Amino acid sequence: MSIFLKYILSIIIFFPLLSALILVFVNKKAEGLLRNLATVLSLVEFLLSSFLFIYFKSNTYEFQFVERFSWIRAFGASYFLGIDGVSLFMILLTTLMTFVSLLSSYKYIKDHVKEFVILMLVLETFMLGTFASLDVLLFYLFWEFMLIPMYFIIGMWGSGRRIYSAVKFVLYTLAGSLIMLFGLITIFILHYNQTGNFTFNLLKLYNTNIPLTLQIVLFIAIFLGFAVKVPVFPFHTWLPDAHTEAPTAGSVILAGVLLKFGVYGFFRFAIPLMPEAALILTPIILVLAVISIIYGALVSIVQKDLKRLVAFSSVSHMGFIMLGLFAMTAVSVDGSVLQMINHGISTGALFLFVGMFYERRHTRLIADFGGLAKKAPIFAALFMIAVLSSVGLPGLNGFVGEFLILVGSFKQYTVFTIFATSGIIFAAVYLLWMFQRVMFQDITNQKNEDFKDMTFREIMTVLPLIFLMFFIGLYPDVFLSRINPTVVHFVNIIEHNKYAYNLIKAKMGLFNA
Amino acid sequence: MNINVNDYLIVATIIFCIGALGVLIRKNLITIFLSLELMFNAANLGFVAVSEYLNLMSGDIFVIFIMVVAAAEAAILLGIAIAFYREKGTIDIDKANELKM
Amino acid sequence: MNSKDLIVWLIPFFPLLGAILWGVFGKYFKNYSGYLGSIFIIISFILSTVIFFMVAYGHSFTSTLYSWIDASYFKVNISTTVDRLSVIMLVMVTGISSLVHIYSIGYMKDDKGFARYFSYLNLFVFSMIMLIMANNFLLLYVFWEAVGFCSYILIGFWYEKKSASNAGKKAFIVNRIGDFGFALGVMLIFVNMGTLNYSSVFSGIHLLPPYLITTIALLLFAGAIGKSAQFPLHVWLPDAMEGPTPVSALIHAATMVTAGVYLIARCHVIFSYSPSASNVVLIIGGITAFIAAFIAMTQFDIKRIIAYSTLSQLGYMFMAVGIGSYAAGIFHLVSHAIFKGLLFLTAGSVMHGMSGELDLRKMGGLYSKMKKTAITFIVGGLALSGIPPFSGFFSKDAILASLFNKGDYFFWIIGELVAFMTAFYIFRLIFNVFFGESHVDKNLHVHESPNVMTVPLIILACFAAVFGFIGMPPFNHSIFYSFINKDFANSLNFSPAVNNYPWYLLSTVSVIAGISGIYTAYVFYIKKSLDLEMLKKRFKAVYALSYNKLYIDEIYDFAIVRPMKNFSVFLWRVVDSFVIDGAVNGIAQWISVTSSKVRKVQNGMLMSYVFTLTVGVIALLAYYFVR
Amino acid sequence: MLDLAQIYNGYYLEKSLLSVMPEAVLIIFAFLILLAGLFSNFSKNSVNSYYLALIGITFSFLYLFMLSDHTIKGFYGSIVFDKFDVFLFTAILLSGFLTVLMSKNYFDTRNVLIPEYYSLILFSISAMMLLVSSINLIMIFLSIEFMSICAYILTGYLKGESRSTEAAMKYFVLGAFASAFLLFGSVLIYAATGHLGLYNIHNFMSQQNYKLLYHTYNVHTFLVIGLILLLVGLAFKMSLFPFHAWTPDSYDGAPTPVTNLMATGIKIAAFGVFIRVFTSIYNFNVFNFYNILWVLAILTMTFGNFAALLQTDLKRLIAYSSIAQAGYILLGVIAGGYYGISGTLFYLIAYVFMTAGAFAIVIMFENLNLTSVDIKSYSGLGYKYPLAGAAFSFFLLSLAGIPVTSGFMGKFFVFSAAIKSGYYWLVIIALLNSAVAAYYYIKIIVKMYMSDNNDNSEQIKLSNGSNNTIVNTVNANNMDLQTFAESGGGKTALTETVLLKSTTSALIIAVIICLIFTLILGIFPQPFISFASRSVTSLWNI
Repeated sequence: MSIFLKYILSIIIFFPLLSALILVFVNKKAEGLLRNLATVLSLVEFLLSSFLFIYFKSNTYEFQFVERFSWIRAFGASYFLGIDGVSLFMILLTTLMTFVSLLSSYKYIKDHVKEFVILMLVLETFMLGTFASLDVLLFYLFWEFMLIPMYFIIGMWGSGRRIYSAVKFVLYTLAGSLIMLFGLITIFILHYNQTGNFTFNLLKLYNTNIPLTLQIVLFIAIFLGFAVKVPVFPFHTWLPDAHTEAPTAGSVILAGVLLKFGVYGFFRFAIPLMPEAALILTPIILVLAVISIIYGALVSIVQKDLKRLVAFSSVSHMGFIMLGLFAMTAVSVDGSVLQMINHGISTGALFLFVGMFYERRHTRLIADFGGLAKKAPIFAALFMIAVLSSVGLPGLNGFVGEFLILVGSFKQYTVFTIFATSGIIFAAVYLLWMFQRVMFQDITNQKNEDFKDMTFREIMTVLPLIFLMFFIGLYPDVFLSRINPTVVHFVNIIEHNKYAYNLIKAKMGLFNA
Repeated sequence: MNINVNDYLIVATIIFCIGALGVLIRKNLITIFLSLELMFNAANLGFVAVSEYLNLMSGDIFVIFIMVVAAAEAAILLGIAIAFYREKGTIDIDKANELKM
Repeated sequence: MNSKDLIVWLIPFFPLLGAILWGVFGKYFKNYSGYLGSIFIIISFILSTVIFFMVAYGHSFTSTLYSWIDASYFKVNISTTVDRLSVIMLVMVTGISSLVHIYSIGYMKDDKGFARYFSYLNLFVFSMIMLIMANNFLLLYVFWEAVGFCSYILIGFWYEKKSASNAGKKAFIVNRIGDFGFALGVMLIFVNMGTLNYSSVFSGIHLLPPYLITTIALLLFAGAIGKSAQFPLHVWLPDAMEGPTPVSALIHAATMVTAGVYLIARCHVIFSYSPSASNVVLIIGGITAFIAAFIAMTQFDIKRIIAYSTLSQLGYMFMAVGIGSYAAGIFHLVSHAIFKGLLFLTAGSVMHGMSGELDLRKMGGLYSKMKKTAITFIVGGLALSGIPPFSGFFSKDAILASLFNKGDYFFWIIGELVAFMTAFYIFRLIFNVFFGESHVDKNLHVHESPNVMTVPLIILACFAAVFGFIGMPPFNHSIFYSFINKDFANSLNFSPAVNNYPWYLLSTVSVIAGISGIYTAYVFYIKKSLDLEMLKKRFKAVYALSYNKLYIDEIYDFAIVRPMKNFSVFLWRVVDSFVIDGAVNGIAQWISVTSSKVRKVQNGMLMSYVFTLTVGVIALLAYYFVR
Repeated sequence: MLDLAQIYNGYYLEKSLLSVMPEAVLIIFAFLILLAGLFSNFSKNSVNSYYLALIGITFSFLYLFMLSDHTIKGFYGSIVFDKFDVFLFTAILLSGFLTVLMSKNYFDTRNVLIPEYYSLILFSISAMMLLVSSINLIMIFLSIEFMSICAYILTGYLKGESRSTEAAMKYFVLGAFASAFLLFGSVLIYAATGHLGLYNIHNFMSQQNYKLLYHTYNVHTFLVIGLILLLVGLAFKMSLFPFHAWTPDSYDGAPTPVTNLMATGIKIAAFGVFIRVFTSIYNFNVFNFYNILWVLAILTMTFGNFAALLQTDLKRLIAYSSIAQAGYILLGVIAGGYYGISGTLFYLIAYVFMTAGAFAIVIMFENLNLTSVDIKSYSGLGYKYPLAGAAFSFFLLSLAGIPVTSGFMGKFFVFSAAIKSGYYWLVIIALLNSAVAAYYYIKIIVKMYMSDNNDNSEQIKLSNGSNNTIVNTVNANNMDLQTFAESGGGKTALTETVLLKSTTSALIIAVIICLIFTLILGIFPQPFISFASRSVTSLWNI
């Protein structure tokens, strides 16, 4: 047991890869077997990851389950893993979402099942690695390779302009992360110049002191990398295409996990590495965040395609999360970390439902639906719950996160917060309108007459998510109590740097400027 | 009048440039090779002059090597030229334009 | 957890249990969901009466269930406060909702969504109870939204009707607009007070600068405007009549819409410290009371008429709390809940008898056909138009009196005017429906509703008749006042009644107003001594204005909804697809064009290769020589 | 194993021989193959010479291994064998080995002289090694010519294929032209310094009073122009931008294994010698060559990528990409110093494996007659040959510099070196370049796995009903593919066996080797890095 706990992170990270290897040897004709095996393995993976939750010490911000081996001496890079309150839940989210999306794609994925499940599992490994690694080079390795399985998933099983979307997705993100790489390497070299030894150990790199102007340049470089992933307003255009064309599982993973990497990157790397720059650039970023909130909401009002609507809505939601993170108060950051989980769950669920619509009717246009509530009451009920959690109805998960974010950011950034809060109105507008047009009213389209209600498997797919929506909504303490110490520590670092920042500001005479 | 070493070098340079010009403007493969030979020999001249001036051996040695290499290259070129003639019926280099872009 | 807490938490527990049961296992319960649901509510009604007496003879207390959110310095508990204000509300809500539940059994008998209906209704009762019992602003906000959601699903209960689902959506969104303000108010309170608990907020509020208090008060009031459908956010309530009538009775007359008043009564401390905010409340109340009554006079849909009357009655209440006489406001709230609930239910029974007919031009002479309904309806009508000894008289009179005593004569006049109009439109309704010659088409068999529906009506009617006496004028010596006002003691009563006119004078005035209203209606619709058409012609503009509800919906559609849609389309089509994505694809385009140019370098001609090489050499040499 | 120490302490001649032992072995084997080729019963079976070649390379490896920890100067200081050589020899021999493996079945369908081919391969490999280990302008010139002459012949080796001949012709003329510049450059250097040995020149330049050599005019001018012309000569072999012109055409025309040899071996040799020359005689403050170099680097990588972007001929595409890669490699040289040079070396060896791997797959498909080297014909191959397809995509990703592959590690190493020496803009441009580059690598993957099937594929769907996988766009005129598609299209199990039958195990071995190394270099590069950095040290102890 003790050994198991000692290497639990590695086990969790590489178990999916192992399962993928196992699946390689299954005959590709045996699709049923492949599907079941993959699903079961991913479930096992989820159970494995739940050990983290059980043995996680919630009273400290220190990294836990740390593993450290020398990896590339020449660069001082090491195989350095460890998790804190934030990455814990990100990992759990990842394993859960992978399981769910594998379960969801029984009917959706018809050909090349073998390739599909293998790619999904490989993708899972790399996502987990990204969340767990505390070594910058290791992180970057996981981070960038992650694109490739996702690229294949979109490109091979996607619909419509799938290739355009896939290529756009890859190039967009690749460009961002290459610029980011520049920033990371530069910090690495700076640390070398200051201390005289190469290291990629994040915790060591934290106390590199970077001259302010360079810091700003580097922050912008790294910001580009993460902002594309989030995505923040002007860098979001890959998202609707990718989301829309990807298969259900792909969209679920994209919305559920991949978007979180941007925010996570800011939380773990960008801000702690360059606090002063972060503080100086905060206003700009907040403006972008608020624009994303309102812009995403407004645009989704007029969408005709269900999936596109959800995609744009997640632009809006991620805006909230960015706002919370960059307000940099304990409450708001708590909120945005919680909201990261919530968004994963709610939007993931929404994509699952959209997928079910698509499987039944092979269309995603809102206009083709209507009056389905009569035909499929269970479907309607569960879909409504998902919609409401995305709207941020109190009692469901969305509300807690959003409210924490807003109340946390209110003091420093009142105006931004007021604008952001108006987002909750728009959310109600576009989602409820969509829901009404899809579920309510009379059946206009004859094709919907034989619209099937949810099968047992489908219910099982969404049930964990629905449960979590209620659970987080009613008893978020389970999450907050574990997130909070980490966040408080994070905020303390920033606060501590605020003084430094003010000193610098005084020096630079920014006060009168 | 005494001829200085850099007069030799200037002459060599001129020959070299003539050779280069030849390669640039002529279209006949053989002529081009002759121009190349010219360039090589310009180098030879330079080496001989310098090693004579500094009375060292190394330059002269180099010259001999260059001559050998030039001979070898002549052989290769003729081979290529013949093959080229077989296929195109000419040795005009402008006819060689299958590989492009 | 002692017995007190247990009882307190059992009150919301039963409705919640019911909601879950009928919601999840509805198809197993079928009709039992109705009876069981009603029983659940009755239980919690009994429990709340118990609590009522506990508080009445004991003192108010709070009880905590568990810590809900605990994010560093932001801490919120799931806990209740039980004081005189909340117990009165509790009793009222649970009481009326149990009656409505019973009534619904009959009303919804052969609806296929029977179980679903009761699950929604129970859920609503639960949320309303929690809203009343909440002891901090966040919890209040949570259930504030929850009741809004319940009304959304109940209005849209018959979702196949486009109008119904539209109305539900409209209600939710308009409420959200109000809640937007409310949420900001809550945040403002938190960031300034560092807590959201009522007690600590109220005790500390006076330390804040006045402008902050006013801002907070106004933001909270924004929420109230949304929920209680005050002008300018009143547009959702008339449409909300698309829902089943019992729902209208319970949610859109008795309980939810009064939450706004409750909120202000609850936050009386804040409002009492900010005269300007209170004035805003007063003014909004006055406007709403007037325009609602004005519109109601010319409508033909009976439910809509009652809905508008609800608006104007709410306007009364806001006027009351606006001038700081919270007791009067709450008193009218309760009595209005009773008689308006009665009116809606009776209207429902009329509909039931007329198999869903709502237009009063197609009715008439129903008195003979449905006596119980008619009589109870008239009782309700009298109560509404403030004829003694019915409850409406006392409560409305309390408000008008305090308005006059405060010296707000203008609003007093408005009040009396509204009283007149109220009496007019309600009796216009009564006369048109129950008396005069019948316009009912022949092949429609009109029948009295079953007892399960009429009994609640009778009970309510009795209450409507007698309830008022606990507010026996002069109001501020009455039982009710002395009971409730303990809670408002800690409010800063700015300028108590300046002059104290004898109450009977004022009452006479308002009684006269009421009676004259009734008489006018009588003249118009029974004696027909005055030609309506001629009047309509003469006051064409006014009539049109009233008939078209002041064109407010149209204005909103033109000024807000359409521009927003167009702007969104612009953002999507132009900014997103054209500008941003255009830029992205443009770069790609540029690159590929450049590359197609660059490739030309490799043109396959040996000479040009030699040339490029030479150029390279020359360039390098040039760099050396030029440098 | 023979006692090296004794020989090492022995006479001068032996020492000199020892210093060229690996090359010597190769040359011996080359001659052996030629001689054996005279006997008809030997040359009937082409495989024999193939095995001989492999054995020769293995032996040379053996000698390399035995000498690996010695530093031997030979032939009057014109050849040196040191750690630096050890590394580059390894790389070159590997590329040679892979080339031989690839060549096995390539000429089955074409009538060419097999033994001569292999001996030429061996000759050119030995020439490359000589080039790397030569520290004297004469030696450099000779081995460059030796190498090039072999390359000319190999390029034109496909008799009766006009493309091949044309490639050889172009290559020859340009090559000779460039080496003329190299020669004249060395003339001027000679004139300026009076030396031909690199180390002598180094010493000469490091003493400041070399102006005294001539009274009449300024040596400085001679020296710099000489160095520039020398640079041109070397840049040609490294195919840096304005001197790249031969690369695409000769890569395209040459038989693919030879292309592989040119892309890997010659590039390594060129960069090896360039590093030697640069570190020894360019880094003096006579003239700031760094400016020239980084301009060249930017031009090279940008040109390479942009030209490759719309390329549809796979061989040309890889040719252009190799130009771009040269730009990245040059970055390391510019960064210079211990870190930069070892980065360059690491990149070089990574480059060998990924490029060779890609070529191996290309040849595989060529041998199957599945594909012309036109990208179109690659569509859907990912499904017909999952393993080959996966491997190919892996190599392409490595070339694109995606992590977990050697390509990323190499780029990372080089770029960090450049940043370390302060070339921020250079690195940013390089990064943007690799973002652009990603497009055309991904384009191939798109073709293989997810190209939209249009009308053509419809025909094929008709042609065999049993086709359950996506059969993608196939240019209908390509009869081979048509017939293939008809005979049991898409059934992977079957086609796998077809693949195994029609291509030899040799190619698969090559692919596997490349895969393993690309992966190891990508994940556990440490041993190779330390190998590289150990070998770099010997550059400076002159």
